[in-house]
Amino acid sequence: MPYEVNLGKRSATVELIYQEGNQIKIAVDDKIYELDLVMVEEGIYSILLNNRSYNLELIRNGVGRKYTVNTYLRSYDVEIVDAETKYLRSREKSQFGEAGNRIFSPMPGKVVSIPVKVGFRVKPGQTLIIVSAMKMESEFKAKKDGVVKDILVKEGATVDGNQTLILLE
Amino acid sequence: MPYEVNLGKRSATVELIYQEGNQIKIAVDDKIYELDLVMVEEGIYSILLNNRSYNLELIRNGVGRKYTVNTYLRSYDVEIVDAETKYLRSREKSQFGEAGNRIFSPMPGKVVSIPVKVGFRVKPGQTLIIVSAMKMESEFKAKKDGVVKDILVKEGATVDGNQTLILLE
Amino acid sequence: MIKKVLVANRGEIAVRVMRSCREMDIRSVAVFSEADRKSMHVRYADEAYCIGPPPSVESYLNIDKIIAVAKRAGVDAIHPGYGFLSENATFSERCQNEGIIFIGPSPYSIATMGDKLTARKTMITSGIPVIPGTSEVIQNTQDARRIARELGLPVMIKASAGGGGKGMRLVHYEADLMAAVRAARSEAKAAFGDDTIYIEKYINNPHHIEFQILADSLGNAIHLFERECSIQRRHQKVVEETPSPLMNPRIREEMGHHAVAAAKAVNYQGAGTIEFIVDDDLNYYFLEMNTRLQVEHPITEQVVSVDLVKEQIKIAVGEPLSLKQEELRQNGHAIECRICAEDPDNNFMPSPGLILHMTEPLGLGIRHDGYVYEGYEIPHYYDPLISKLIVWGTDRDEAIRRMRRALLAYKITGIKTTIKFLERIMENADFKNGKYTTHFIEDHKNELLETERCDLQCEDVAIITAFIDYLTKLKKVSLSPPAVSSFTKWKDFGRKKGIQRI
Amino acid sequence: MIKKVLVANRGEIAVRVMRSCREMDIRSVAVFSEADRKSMHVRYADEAYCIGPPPSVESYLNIDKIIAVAKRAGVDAIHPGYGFLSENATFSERCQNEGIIFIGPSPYSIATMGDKLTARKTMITSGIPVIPGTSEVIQNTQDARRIARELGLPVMIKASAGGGGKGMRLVHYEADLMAAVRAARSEAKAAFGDDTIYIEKYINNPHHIEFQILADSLGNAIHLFERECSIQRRHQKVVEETPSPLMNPRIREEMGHHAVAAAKAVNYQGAGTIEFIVDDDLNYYFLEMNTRLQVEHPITEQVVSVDLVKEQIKIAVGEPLSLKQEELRQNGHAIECRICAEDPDNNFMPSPGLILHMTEPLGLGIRHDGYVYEGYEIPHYYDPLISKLIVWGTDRDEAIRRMRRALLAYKITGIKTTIKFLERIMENADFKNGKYTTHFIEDHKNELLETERCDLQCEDVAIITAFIDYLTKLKKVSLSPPAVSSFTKWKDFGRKKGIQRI
Repeated sequence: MPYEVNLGKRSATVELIYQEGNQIKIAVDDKIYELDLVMVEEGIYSILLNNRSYNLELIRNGVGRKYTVNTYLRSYDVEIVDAETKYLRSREKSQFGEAGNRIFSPMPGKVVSIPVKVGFRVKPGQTLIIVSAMKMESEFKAKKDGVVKDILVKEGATVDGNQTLILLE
Repeated sequence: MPYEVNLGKRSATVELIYQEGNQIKIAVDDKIYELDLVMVEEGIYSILLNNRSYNLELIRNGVGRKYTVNTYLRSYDVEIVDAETKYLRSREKSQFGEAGNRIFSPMPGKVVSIPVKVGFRVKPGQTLIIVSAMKMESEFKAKKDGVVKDILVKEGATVDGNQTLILLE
Repeated sequence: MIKKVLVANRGEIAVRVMRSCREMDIRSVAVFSEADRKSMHVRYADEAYCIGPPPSVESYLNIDKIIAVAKRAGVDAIHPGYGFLSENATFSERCQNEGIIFIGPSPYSIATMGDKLTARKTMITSGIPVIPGTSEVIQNTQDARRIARELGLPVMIKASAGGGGKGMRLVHYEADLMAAVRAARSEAKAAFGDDTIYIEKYINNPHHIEFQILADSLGNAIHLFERECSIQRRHQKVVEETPSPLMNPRIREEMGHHAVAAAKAVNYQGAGTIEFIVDDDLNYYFLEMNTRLQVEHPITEQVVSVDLVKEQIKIAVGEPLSLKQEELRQNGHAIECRICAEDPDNNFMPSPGLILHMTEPLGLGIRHDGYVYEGYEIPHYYDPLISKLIVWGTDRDEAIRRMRRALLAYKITGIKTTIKFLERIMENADFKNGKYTTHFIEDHKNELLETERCDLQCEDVAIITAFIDYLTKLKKVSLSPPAVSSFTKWKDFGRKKGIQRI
Repeated sequence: MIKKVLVANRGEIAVRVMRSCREMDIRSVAVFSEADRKSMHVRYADEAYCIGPPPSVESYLNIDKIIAVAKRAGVDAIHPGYGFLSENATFSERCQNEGIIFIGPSPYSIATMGDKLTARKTMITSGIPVIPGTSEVIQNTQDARRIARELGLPVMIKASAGGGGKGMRLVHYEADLMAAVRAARSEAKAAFGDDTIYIEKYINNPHHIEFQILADSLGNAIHLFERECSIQRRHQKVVEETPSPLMNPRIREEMGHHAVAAAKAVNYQGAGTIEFIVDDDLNYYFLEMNTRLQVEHPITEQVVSVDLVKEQIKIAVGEPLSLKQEELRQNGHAIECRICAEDPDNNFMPSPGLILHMTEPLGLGIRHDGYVYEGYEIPHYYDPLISKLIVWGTDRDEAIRRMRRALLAYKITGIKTTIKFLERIMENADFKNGKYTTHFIEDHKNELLETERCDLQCEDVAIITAFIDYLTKLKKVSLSPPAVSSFTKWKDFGRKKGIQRI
């Protein structure tokens, strides 16, 4: 069964043709690859493709089938689009509305200040919350016009990475 | 509930009195310890006892509740004796008879030769099987008088560590 | 002799100090905040004491608590590392009063060098070149304008209590002067509680070159040559090397003499660093003195063959210096890269979190001073430095090549790090040619932040690997019967430890 | 120039060679047996080719297969590492014939030094001291008796094709002579297919000291001082150090001259080692030449500041030596400990298996040449060396203390290792005083194998930790609902990676 797999903005069609031990034959779009692929440590893969030795690190991310894949040169976001992914996407949307309505910090830290209140009208670029981590302060801003629907944390609170801090609508 | 815990040949009675997060109060025989105990990596524990910093490695071994515990100075075999342990012990005994009847190599390797056959009478110290690993040959010998009941491997075979190779009776 | 040392610090420097203690048969005592129970310095120490909540002011900066632990544990001495209390004259004095050896300079040395304007005046008195500028406090706006005109623009306005770029303003046009003075004053007041400012001429194409010094309690002082620290981002050093590609033997000797004189001018005792600003013509000016061990001290250790922490301890117990200036040589070349938990692709946003996996580079010429480990969660309370990768080579070219191969093999997943960014510095032509100033990172921002694309095949391999991982997990889920004994699963996990063939 | 090198080896030495290649911008090609798919050299190389089943004769010793890969991958040169084909004259010759550079000496040098009796005769001709004894084959028992009487007992009977202690017999009493000759002959025949033997005087209190040499294709040769390798178990080196605590400058210079002369006597080219037997009075005798890189080469690299693999490659392409004898110095002291997968408490039984967990020592003066990693399963087909821990210190005392602190911090679980055994060597008074011969381990067996007991408190902590681990697992099992989504569990696993608070 062919799957849709996204790498950054690219969408590829992938189908496994054959698998026996490490040996894999697989189609990515119109190309067919035969490779020797093995997980050597948790999340670390060694791949031999035409005798070239590749080392890839895979980080499985939060919800869904999302990966961060580190190659020799750079890091990619890869997502396997299956039924559950589609379901989660629709759920996420119904929960938070459009993308950009959920304000969060990618890293854990401490809330320094929240210069807005529930009901405030905000403009793109307006600072909504300031979070401090590792002796550095980061400002998180509105990406579009909106109204502050909910503020889920208090000043001085310690927050997790990816935790929803403020909801706009 | 007090448990029996064996360390080498020593048998101790252990009872957990209190546990909250890392903080533990526990009785070992007639001594009571209060310590701060936390697993920092898989199988690696950091313990603070009266502010002394201990680092212990725990290796969980095969069947039952057996551990190898590496302390600063030496390595110990520790076993928690619970109902399942007792059951497993009796099962092991019924399966292999007395200890010493099961001949095995602690490490994986290749069987070089088996100088006995089924039905042979053997004496203590008599070589039953020779296994080669890492360019070195190791001989495994009978510990007491007996008769070769079964030979479960062939010469030239690759064997796992702890795999039963020969049974005596 | 010292039998037990409390290390009033955390992170890589705490572990590094304890390593030298262990080699000297000195027992080490760790202090830790509640966020640091699993931190390596707690595991590495002989004893460990919790000193309070995660914020530094309630733990690592709390003098009373640290002194209380020192007394309870019965230590002979305290090593402050760098940062935290290392340049706090009150702490040095408190140790003195409590009869605990402070492994560092006297309160007088710290205080004199800590106030930039006092330090500046002391240097002038001792005949050490300082940047042209005021040696008096700027009292009013007339003063400021007059001095700026005398020096010629551009000028730099600096806070006397300053450090780390705070309370500093660069002024190119006279029209901006008054606003800059006001801004510097209010920033200094907010940051240090002291709005004293002064003015210096701005040095074009500045190089940041510092000299390591050692001074004993008997009045002997030596320097251990220079460190080139011009690769900076926002006044924070990123890469350091020694020898400096800019230096020549004559200037090195001259600057070394001045560095030793600067230390002697404040009766310095211990390890310290004299920072200079150097221009393209090798004119050099005293910038400030760091009255402690520097983050980048290992590169000096590599080329001069010395253990600076051991020297600090020996000086603290009153031993005379065993090293002689005339016997010291620089052997080969060393580079240090600071590996930070920051996301270079996202404006260097801090990236604390759980280390999922780590592979450290090994082999010839590699030194690694770190403190994190697989499964360690880097807390967000402290600074983002997670390790220092130090290489040694017979010459600068070999050192750069070695650093490149080491960075390439260095893998940390789970958090973002500056490893790739550092790799690009090693590949930069200006860096390779040794042609750089403190503006290097700003000037080369675009190239240094550029993300190369893999070729199509490499992208496809990334897709395939993620896809196969997904399929494997899926297969496992559907195969694993729900009633399987958890003990068996645990055993399998223990045995296979996440290792599986696909 | 060389652009691509095939490394005809595995384990730590393959990775070590590839590291230097990477620093020289040379691409590396790995070959691997079916047991080594996950081995680090496959992961570290730019390209990798499977060359057959696990047994070495079918893979790493198979000349045809290796040459075929070399041609397919289009390499310019082959580096043989140590062991396997490194001292195989046929392989060196085959490379020559195929137009591939062999990074090592000529077939002639290998063959001459490989036959011990021929080497012995060549050395005598060149004026290099050899152990008193025969330079002719022992033809009959009369010869043997006559020679033994001339030399005086004890004598050593050796196989000409020998190595690693095989075909060697020590004879103390004349009555045992004939039996020993027969036994040595039959053992040599079985091991090497050649029963040629000869007789040497036995040197009392022998020290094993070797000199590193480098010789280029233009006839220049230098030595890089000695390595002391007397800490041996069953003729296998366990600990090496440089400088030798036995040595003095005059003898060092003399032996160095002889080492260079020995290399020149066989028109040697590349890196090689001249092994000497030295007695307590510093009389020294040529023992044999190893015509390859030694396992213990890193200690020389540390004190002489050189990358021997790079030197090998430069010599192989015909470059003249860049190092000059008169400029070389020994800086500080280096020690190497060989970490093996063996169980010292169980007669050093091999201990292959899965590495569950590993913590490597880091910091100042530590070099680590290894190849295993967490989750790697050490195969039982190859030798038990898993890594080499090398320390450098300003003097011998510091180096020993540093090694001790490094061994203490070095943790490998899942398999048995020799780490604790090595620690006890570092703590032995005779070792610390530098008073030891090749009998050291045999003479100190009891102390070195003694297992200290923890005190009662430490034992209790072991009991408590295992018990709490057991309870935690038990609680987890009873709490975890069987219907929980496997995907969630996997996610949790990914996030927490086995880390949990209790």
